[in-house]
Amino acid sequence: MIPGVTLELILYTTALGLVIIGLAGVVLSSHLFRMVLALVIAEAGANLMLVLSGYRWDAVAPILLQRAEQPTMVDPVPQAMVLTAIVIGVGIQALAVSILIRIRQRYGNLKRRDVAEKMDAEIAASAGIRRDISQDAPLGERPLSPLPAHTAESRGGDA
Amino acid sequence: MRNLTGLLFAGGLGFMLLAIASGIDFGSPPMRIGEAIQSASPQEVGAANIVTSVVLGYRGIDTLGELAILFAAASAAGVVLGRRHTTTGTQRKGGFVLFHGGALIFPFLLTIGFYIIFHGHLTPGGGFQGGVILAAAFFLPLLARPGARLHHSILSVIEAFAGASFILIGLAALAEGQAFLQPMLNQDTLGSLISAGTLPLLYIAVGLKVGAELASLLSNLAQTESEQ
Amino acid sequence: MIFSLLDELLIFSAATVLVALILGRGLAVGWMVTILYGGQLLVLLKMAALGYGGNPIASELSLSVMGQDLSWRFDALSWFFALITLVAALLTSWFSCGEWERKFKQQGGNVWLFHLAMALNVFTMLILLASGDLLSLFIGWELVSWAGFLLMAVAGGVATNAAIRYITYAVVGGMSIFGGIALVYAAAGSLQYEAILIAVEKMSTGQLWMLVLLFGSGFGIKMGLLPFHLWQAAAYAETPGPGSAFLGAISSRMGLFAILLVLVKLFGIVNIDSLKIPFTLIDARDLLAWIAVFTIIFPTYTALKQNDARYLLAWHGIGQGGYMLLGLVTANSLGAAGGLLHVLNYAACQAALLMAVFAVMHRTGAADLNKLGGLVTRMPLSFLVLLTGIIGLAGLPPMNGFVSKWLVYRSLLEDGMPLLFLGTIIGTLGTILSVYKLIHNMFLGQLRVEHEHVREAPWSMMTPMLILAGVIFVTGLLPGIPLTWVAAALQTIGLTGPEITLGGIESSSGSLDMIWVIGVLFAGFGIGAVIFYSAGPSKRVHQLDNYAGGHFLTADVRYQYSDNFYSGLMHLIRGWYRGSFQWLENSITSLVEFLSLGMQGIYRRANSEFYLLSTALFIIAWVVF
Amino acid sequence: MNNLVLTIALPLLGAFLLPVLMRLSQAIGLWLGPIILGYGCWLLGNLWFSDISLPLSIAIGGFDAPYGINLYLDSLALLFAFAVQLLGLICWPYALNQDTARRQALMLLLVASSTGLALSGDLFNLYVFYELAAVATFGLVAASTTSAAYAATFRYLILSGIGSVLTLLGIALIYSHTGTLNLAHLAQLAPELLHDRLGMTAYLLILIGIGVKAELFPVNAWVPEIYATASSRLSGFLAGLLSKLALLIILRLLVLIFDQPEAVQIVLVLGILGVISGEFAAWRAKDMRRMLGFSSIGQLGIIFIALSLPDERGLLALLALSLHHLVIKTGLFMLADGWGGSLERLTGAAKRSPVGAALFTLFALSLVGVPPLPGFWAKFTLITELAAQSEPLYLIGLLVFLLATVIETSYLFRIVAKLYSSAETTTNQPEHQNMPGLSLATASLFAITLLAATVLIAPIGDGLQAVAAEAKNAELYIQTVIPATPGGQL
Amino acid sequence: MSEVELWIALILGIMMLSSAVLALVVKNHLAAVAAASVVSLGLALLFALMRAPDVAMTEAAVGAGLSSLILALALRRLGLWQIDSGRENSNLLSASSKGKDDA
Repeated sequence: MIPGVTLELILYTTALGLVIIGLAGVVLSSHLFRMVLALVIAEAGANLMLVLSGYRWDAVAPILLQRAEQPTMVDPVPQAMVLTAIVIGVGIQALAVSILIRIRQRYGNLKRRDVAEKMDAEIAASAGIRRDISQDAPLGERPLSPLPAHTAESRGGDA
Repeated sequence: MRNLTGLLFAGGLGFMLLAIASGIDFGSPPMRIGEAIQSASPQEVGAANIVTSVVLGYRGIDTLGELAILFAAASAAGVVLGRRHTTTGTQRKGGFVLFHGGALIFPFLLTIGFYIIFHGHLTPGGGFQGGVILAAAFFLPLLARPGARLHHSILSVIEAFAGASFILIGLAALAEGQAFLQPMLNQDTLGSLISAGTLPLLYIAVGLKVGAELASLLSNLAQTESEQ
Repeated sequence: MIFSLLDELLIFSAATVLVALILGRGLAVGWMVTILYGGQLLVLLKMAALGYGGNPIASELSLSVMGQDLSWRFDALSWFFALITLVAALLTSWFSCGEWERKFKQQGGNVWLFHLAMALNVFTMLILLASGDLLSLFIGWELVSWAGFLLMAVAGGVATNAAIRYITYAVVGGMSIFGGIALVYAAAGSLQYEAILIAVEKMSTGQLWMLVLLFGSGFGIKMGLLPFHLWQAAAYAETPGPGSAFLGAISSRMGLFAILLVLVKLFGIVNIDSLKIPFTLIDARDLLAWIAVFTIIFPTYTALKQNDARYLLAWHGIGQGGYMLLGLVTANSLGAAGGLLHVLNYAACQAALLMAVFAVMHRTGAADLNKLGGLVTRMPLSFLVLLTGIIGLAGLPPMNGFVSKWLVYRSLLEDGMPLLFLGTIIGTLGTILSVYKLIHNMFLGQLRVEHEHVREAPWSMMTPMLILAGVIFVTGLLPGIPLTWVAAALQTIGLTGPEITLGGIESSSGSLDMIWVIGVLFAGFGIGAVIFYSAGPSKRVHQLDNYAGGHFLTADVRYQYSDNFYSGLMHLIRGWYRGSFQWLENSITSLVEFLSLGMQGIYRRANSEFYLLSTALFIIAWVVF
Repeated sequence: MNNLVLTIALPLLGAFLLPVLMRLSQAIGLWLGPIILGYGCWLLGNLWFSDISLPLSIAIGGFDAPYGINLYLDSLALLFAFAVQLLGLICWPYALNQDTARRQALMLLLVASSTGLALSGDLFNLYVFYELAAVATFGLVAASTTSAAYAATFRYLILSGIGSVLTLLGIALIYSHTGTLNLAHLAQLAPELLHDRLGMTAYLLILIGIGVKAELFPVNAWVPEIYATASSRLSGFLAGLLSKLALLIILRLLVLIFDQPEAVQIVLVLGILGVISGEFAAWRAKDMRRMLGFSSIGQLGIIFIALSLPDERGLLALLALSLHHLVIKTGLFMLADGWGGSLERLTGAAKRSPVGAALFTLFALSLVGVPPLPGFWAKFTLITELAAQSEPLYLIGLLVFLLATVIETSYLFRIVAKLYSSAETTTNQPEHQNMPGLSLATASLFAITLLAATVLIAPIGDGLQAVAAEAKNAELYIQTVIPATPGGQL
Repeated sequence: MSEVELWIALILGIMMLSSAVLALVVKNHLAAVAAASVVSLGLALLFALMRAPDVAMTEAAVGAGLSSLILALALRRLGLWQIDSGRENSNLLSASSKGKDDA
């Protein structure tokens, strides 16, 4: 084995690698379903990291046996936390895909950009913002609006 | 361009995190509370599986929160997907193996699930793992016979009372003048099935809750009717 | 708890607000409110000792909020400003009673809201004037700003736009003051005047500069000092009649009051004098003086261009503020007295003028100078009031404006500041030209057909106007009376006033006695009249007996020389009207719009996770390196 | 004082049982939630006036901190916990439709988790409650059942999911370095173990993760779309309270564990950016809900600036600003119930709903900080404190804050002017402007609170000062939670 | 720790990382789900290696089993269920490719 490469190094590289791949995946995917997958992968990485934080290389699993002498055990607390985290993760994932199903039904596809645009359009439409005016067009009324023509005339320019 | 920047950024972040994490002494954690729990747990909680005593004892409210999250996710999925009691015609009938295998495997899964739940305080496994298996047990027939449907009302009653009983067990301790979720009943012999006080009860509640929650989630996903 | 006189005044004022609020929908609310203003004025007069150097009167009310002590008290300066405020409120409210109200209601105006806004303005101004520390000053300041906003917005429509513009400027000013207060608090650890006076001694030049700039621009915005003057004309002009007269008379002067209190009293003219602008010969005080002079010149000449009587007067009012500031920053006895006296004189003139304009508007429905003319035969009393007002405003004897402007000129000459003096002379020239335009286009020349049957303004409007005209004349004849108050007020901010006689001032370098001046003037008029009437009968012709340019016009074609008034002069000075301030304002607005577009762009990007990633990267990189 | 835990346990219990109860008897089901929340209010309100000496620490399950999870109750936590229960009651989803049971259950979960966020003294437990709040929020937003709501929820879910991964990573880093999760225990260990690059990294990861909910600048892109699609009551709860609770976590971290200047500076910089981005974006917003969303980003930015102030008065400013924003924003969102659409449509709306317009004006005035209203005092405390700092970055913060106020005035009063404008537009669609009576009544409640606070500002100010002093006292926190070992190591 | 454990961890780590990448770049959604479940399975094995049997069981049941089931069900509902590598264009590296509808 290559010197310097320890089990811990492999493990935390794997953990961080998973998180980063997941993160990059979320940022880069153009398809919403892949974003869910990426999130799942990132969560896996975080879970690994958490277990790793309680891991001892010289210890056994934290289960008491009817023996006189108890050997050293790994830290049980992170394991309990990871149990929680895993279940949380799957709950969120299930919710995410159910929302995806609805989005797919309503918008017809799951392209990230497309969905964002359609959502924007729908929000604008439901707010009653006229579509013929794009979001980028000036509001037409400024807070310091120039006075209407008849007064502007008499007010004149100023020095 | 965006792809490249994203990759670069992610890579940079990963590199920095790696560099920083290399400062940690992995493999020999400080275990400030871990060791204390290990030594105190047999007396305080009495479960052979220390993870269980942490999950249900020391960090019991985390578990409660987690059950609530599952419940929230299932409810939210229910809100999103709507609960349709009709089956969809689009699903193909499951294959022969799935159909009969499912029928065969159902009691088997049920047994395993409950076994894991009941032994949660002794051996690895417990409410979560057992609950998932229970969910699978109830879901398999659905996959095998698309026409079948889960009894949602029964499921939701289980869901409700399993969750409620977890809290009620906790509240019972409160009513006794102890702290919320404080383990009660006597602990008995470490390592025997009837031991660790209320912990097995809690795990049963967890198992049923997780099972019911996941089953309803799965069936929701499987039975959603297309709106189009 | 025993109420002090100040408490009585404030309670009275608050009660006025309540009456306007609760009974405002009923009949004759105007009269009720007017009487209540009169009551407030009476209470104020009970405090008259203040005007002659009496001890300050404190309010029993004091609060401590979040470690800040708040207190209120009245001294001679406050009393002087409060007197002007309440007289203006009383007369303008009187003006609004009866006929004006009725017509306002007919045109869809909300009389209830109008009276409420007026009462609120008066109340908040009194609170501001009564402030006993910097924090209560700021509270009063903001209240006045927002009450002013309410009054300006009452009319709706164009007025709302003007009001929004005003409040934007006012909040900019308010925030600038707020920032200044924060810095003062950081330096002094308290906002009590005593603590600040001590802290100012220890401040570095940089700090002092910062504070002078922050407070100066903050208060200056309310005064309409030069780069910040754009909001004022439209906001005042579009306010409903009496409100416009009230705001025009006193509102901006709250800025002057605050400048006096903070820049002069707290920071001290000496300290401000010591703030040199690097690489130039001028210091902060010169800067203020020059700003004052330009504030006199530019808006006055802008006023010259206006064709709407209200706008003309409103623009004009901005310019007059410059005289007051100029007089006060000279800070010698004559100049300071002149500047402060001008507050009163100007208030009287401006209120009288605006009332006269609104009286004409009430009868004719027009404020456009090109659509008026010849009304002297129909509304002679209004003409008289307007005439009194413009003589006062232009600074000519025998009216009060002469006294205050004379004092300011005199102080400039004495201090050896010929350039500033020249500036004021140019300004005065513009004033004379523009007020002449006003009176000519409204009252002189030919009467228009549609105005044949116009009657004199109703007495409910005429009486306050005549009272004001009387005030203008009396304070011109006997400037000693207000000058005594002015001297007492100056003492409270650490300046000394001149020697005062009933008819003017006594000074080693040259005295002024208005009784003599006016005596000589009227003697001159008498001689003129004798000559006029002894020269034999003059021939009267009908007003429509036109003869122009060698052509006989038929009687139905009116020849009214008002359109493109002063065209020659305008042509000459056109180059100066580049609208650069307007341009500045527009470009700031565009900048905000541009930025806001960009910021919305950030939030509308499809990929929000990217932000998360990059932030994580950058801030962790920041930690690592 | 063990029954404090009821404020978390009972809503959870109610949520679990609600779907079944609702099927048994709708009447019982409909009353269950409000009764539970009312009881929570009563319990916490009683605590406030009782003679129990705060702060106190409650060990859950009888396992003393730092081994078990504890609830830490000081005045600050009590204040927020009470606000959660009360606001939960006020923003309760009364509307009946086919999902009533689920929505009410989710709301109960949201309240339970928010209370937990206010009270919990354990890092991982906070994370669990945070996730619960997130999931409940997703469900409630998605309950609007519009397509846009689904899309917005999904985007929020992913962003928040990534945030939780980072938070979890941060927690793992902290745990691997210290071996504990209890905040008080961490506070004891922090000077020795966490004031280094690693601790800082962990803090930043948690900050970004939690920041998603707290509307921290670059991770708040969900805000406008969620507030535009969720129901107004929910938006009010989220903007008004949940963001503050996330902030509270960051506050606890800063006070107890990461009291280093760098930790605070990041918050300051992001806060400043948040103010700029939020207020400028709001300036051009064309519909009420998104305007409120952007404005809430700006306000939270200001609160983050206050969070970065090092001393007690800074915390006072933070508290005052938070509570003020809570009242105002929730009130404004209530008004958005009727006026949620395009701003153009609001022209002349004051005629149809004079009370609504008056309330809007009042809220706007206080938001801008017009003196006698409480907003002024909050802002005053903030700026005097900002000016007192020697660090130039704080002066930039001051400047940005003042600028933001101007912009805020500009856009808010443009709307006020529109409300009172007499001109009718052609695009006018009056059916969108019928203000629901319930929302109006709720908004009036907030307005009354605001006015009462205006009158009672002096005692409130003193009370908040005491709360701030208590919350700023890290030593007190440690002593309360781990009394056995005064200042020593475990 | 033994040499064997090290090798196992190394192989598992490489496998997990590569299937994680695969899950994001592969064109077929079903294959992506499968790759993701490989990650979970590897994780479960790693947990077992790290003396965390509870976590390992949970991860195997929840991560590898349930989660894959959910995703697979979702794929059906989303109409992305395709056994053969189709003409899907929705993966990581095709962000800028011709925008075919993915339905």
